[in-house]
Formats: sequence, C-alpha cells, structure tokens
Amino acid sequence: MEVRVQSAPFRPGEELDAFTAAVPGAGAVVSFTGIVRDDSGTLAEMVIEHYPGMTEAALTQIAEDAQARWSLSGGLIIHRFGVLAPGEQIMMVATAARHRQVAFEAAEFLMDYLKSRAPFWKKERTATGDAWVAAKDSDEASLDRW
Amino acid sequence: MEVRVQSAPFRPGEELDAFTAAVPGAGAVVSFTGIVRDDSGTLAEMVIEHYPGMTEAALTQIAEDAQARWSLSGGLIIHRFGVLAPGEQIMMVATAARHRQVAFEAAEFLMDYLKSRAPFWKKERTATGDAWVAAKDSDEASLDRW
Amino acid sequence: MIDVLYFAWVRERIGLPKERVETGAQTVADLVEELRQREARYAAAFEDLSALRVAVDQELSDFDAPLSGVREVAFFPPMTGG
Amino acid sequence: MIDVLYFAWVRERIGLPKERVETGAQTVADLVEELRQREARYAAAFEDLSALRVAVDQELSDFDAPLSGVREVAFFPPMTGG
Repeated sequence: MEVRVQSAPFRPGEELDAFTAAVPGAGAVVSFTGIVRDDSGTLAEMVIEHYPGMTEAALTQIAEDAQARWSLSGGLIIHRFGVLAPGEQIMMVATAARHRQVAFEAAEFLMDYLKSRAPFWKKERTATGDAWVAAKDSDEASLDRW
Repeated sequence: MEVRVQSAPFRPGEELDAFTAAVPGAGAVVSFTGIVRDDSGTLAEMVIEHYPGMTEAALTQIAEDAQARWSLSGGLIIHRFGVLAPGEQIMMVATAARHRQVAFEAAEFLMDYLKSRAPFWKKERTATGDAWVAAKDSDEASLDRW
Repeated sequence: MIDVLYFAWVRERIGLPKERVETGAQTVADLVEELRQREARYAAAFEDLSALRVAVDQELSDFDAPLSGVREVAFFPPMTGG
Repeated sequence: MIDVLYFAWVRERIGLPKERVETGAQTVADLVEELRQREARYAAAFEDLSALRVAVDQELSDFDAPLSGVREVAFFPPMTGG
C-alpha cells in the first residue's frame, strides 16, 4: 500500500488510473476524494497543519491495519498539507480487491481512521476570521463499527 | 445524474476528473470501477449482453431512487456492453455529496442495484469453452439492506 | 401480436433473440405455457421458471402479470451487471 | 531533556511550535502540570485536558503515560484529517 503526504496538488483521475494499472487481477476499485467545501460562501482558504514524521507513521499503520483485515490487491493514501483553495483536493484513498464489498469496506475503514487517527488539523480562513475545524463526535463514533 | 450505456472503452480517471469538476460544492466524491478479472488465467474475453431500451430505463430508475434517498451533489453510471478483454473496465459509478458517508452509501446502493436489477448478462469465453456468469445469491441478498 | 425477446442462455436455447407471437394468452405464465408446447428448445428454455426473470414492456415483472395491452415481453436469467 | 511539540490551537495559544524542556516529570500528566505553572498561556492551553490529545514519541498515548526514555511529546486537539 502506498502512502503519500505532500503539499503539492494532485489529480485524482491520474492517480486512479495509475493505481488501477498497478493492481492487475483486481475486479473492483474504489476511490474516495475529499475536497475543500465552502458551505458559507466566505471561505478564502483552508490551512492543513500536520505532524511530520508521525503523520507518515500513522497513515502507514492505518494502511497496514486495513491490509491485515482484508485481502486487498492494493491500496493508496494521499493526504495534502499546507494552504488549499475551495474546490481543491485535500486527500484521496483508493482500494482494490477481487470483489466490490471488500474494496468498499476497506476504503471506508481507511477514511474513518484517517479522520480521527492521523495527525492533521484543518483551519478555515474567511473574511471574518480564522477558525479551527472541530472534530465531530460522529467521526470518533464511526470507528466503533470496525 | 448521468447514465451512459456504451460499447466503447472509457478511462475511469478522465471520467472521475470530469465528474468532480461538474459538482462544485461537494466535499466527498466516491468512485467504483468494475474490471474484467481473469481468476483462472484462461479467460480470452468477456461478452456482455444487454437489453437496449430497458437497460437505460433501469439504470435511470436506479439513479433516481438514489437521488430520492440521499442528498447528492451528483452521480454517474457508465456501463459497457459487447466484447471486453481481461483487465478492461466494465463499468463505473461515481457519487458526490457534502459528506463521505452519503457518498459511500449512495455508491454502494447504485452498485447493489446495478448488479441484480439492470439487464446485463456476462459470458466468459475461455480456451475450454463459454460459460454464462451465474448470479450470486449474495448479490440478491445485498439488496435487503436498503 | 406481442414481441417476445430472449436474452443470454434463454436466447441461446431458443435460438433466436426476438420473435413476434400471435397469442391469446392472458398472462405471462399462459404465454410461457404456449411457447413450451411449440418445440423442445422452448420446453428446454422454460424448464425451470425459478431460474428465469421476465420483463413486461421493459419493466421487471412477474409470471402472473396480465398481457392485456402489452407490446413486449422479455425472458432472461437473473441479471449479472456491475 | 524532552522535545515538546504543539499543534493547531495549542500551538497558537502557547505561541510556539516546539521547545526543549528540562523536566523530572514521571508522566505526561506531571509534565502538563509543570507547564501549567509556567505562564498563563500554558495554563490556557492546558485548561481542559479532555479537549487535548497527546502523542509520545509520535504515537497516540495517554496522559498517564510514563516519560522514562521518551524523547518527544506532542500536544494537540482532536485530529481532523480526511
């Protein structure tokens, strides 16, 4: 499973095609892309802070947990940090397996753990001020199903 | 929601990027790609038969059911028919929503209904003969969760 | 006159994808019974109805569906899309 | 000597991302108590421990974790990745 932590933008489509080409034998590929939303219409940018060193270790651990739990043909985690504009990609995961249910479950597992166990913090900058995005109880709760 | 039934190949990555660009405001995009597997190592090709007219109507109905059930920023279903080689893309769905859980659920819903309610039939051609792919009880059972 | 369509192994067993059928059948089941009487290949195709699905005017339906006003009936095995 | 790191609003309240701390604290909680005594900005950052998470040598840990042999401790709010 490949893990990348980067400030540079990426193209989910290119990543998906490259990932799919590298997992021969898979019958099912699932991807998730997270995008900077601007619900209020006032978001200037989103700043993502992370913990260099621990971030890579945490994502690798999450990836290994997924691989131990399911028989995957492959997996990919990309997560950006730094300053992002509304509409930009924040992160992406992709999973490949023989059958669809495994690919879906593993992708949701990666996302659930990434949300609450990888050391990233988001700050929204708007015209009226900055605010750290608060963790949601529902994100922590969603770990209970695994 | 866009529905396409076609014999021509498509590139999932291109489709994903075009889909994502067309759903501003979405925070979460999920894609699923189905690929021709060759488990036995003897598959020459897969032939997908469909029911022109009913296929489009059935996929459109499934798409409308998903939209009625979830608040989606957008959705996409592409399904091929005709002769496909191992490793080729069979079909793809993509969903976009504000939050990840809705995008994942809607994509799984589309897949579950597509498997058992859209008029496609797969035949595998191998060196030793042809065989229609049998429907799995588990695919029918997976509809029960919706 | 009803258009009757066959797909997948139903089409292969019967040996054609589509035919126009002159019938007075009241239901899909009646139509199946008529077809079964024709020739062995029809009897073979319709041997086990639990292995078949039917669409009436391009909508999934049941074998007890009425045929009044219907233009198209299709028979096929359980679908295997995706 | 332990490297102490702060992230997100913990970093902002304390006013720096990292510092080396000379401490005899036995546990993370002891270290927090020492830091709280320093200045109001530390007291503000560590006001509500239930709003904080801690990593010890880059692994998520608990406030009662021992500090023996530890090189790096980080304090931050609940994570918001994805």
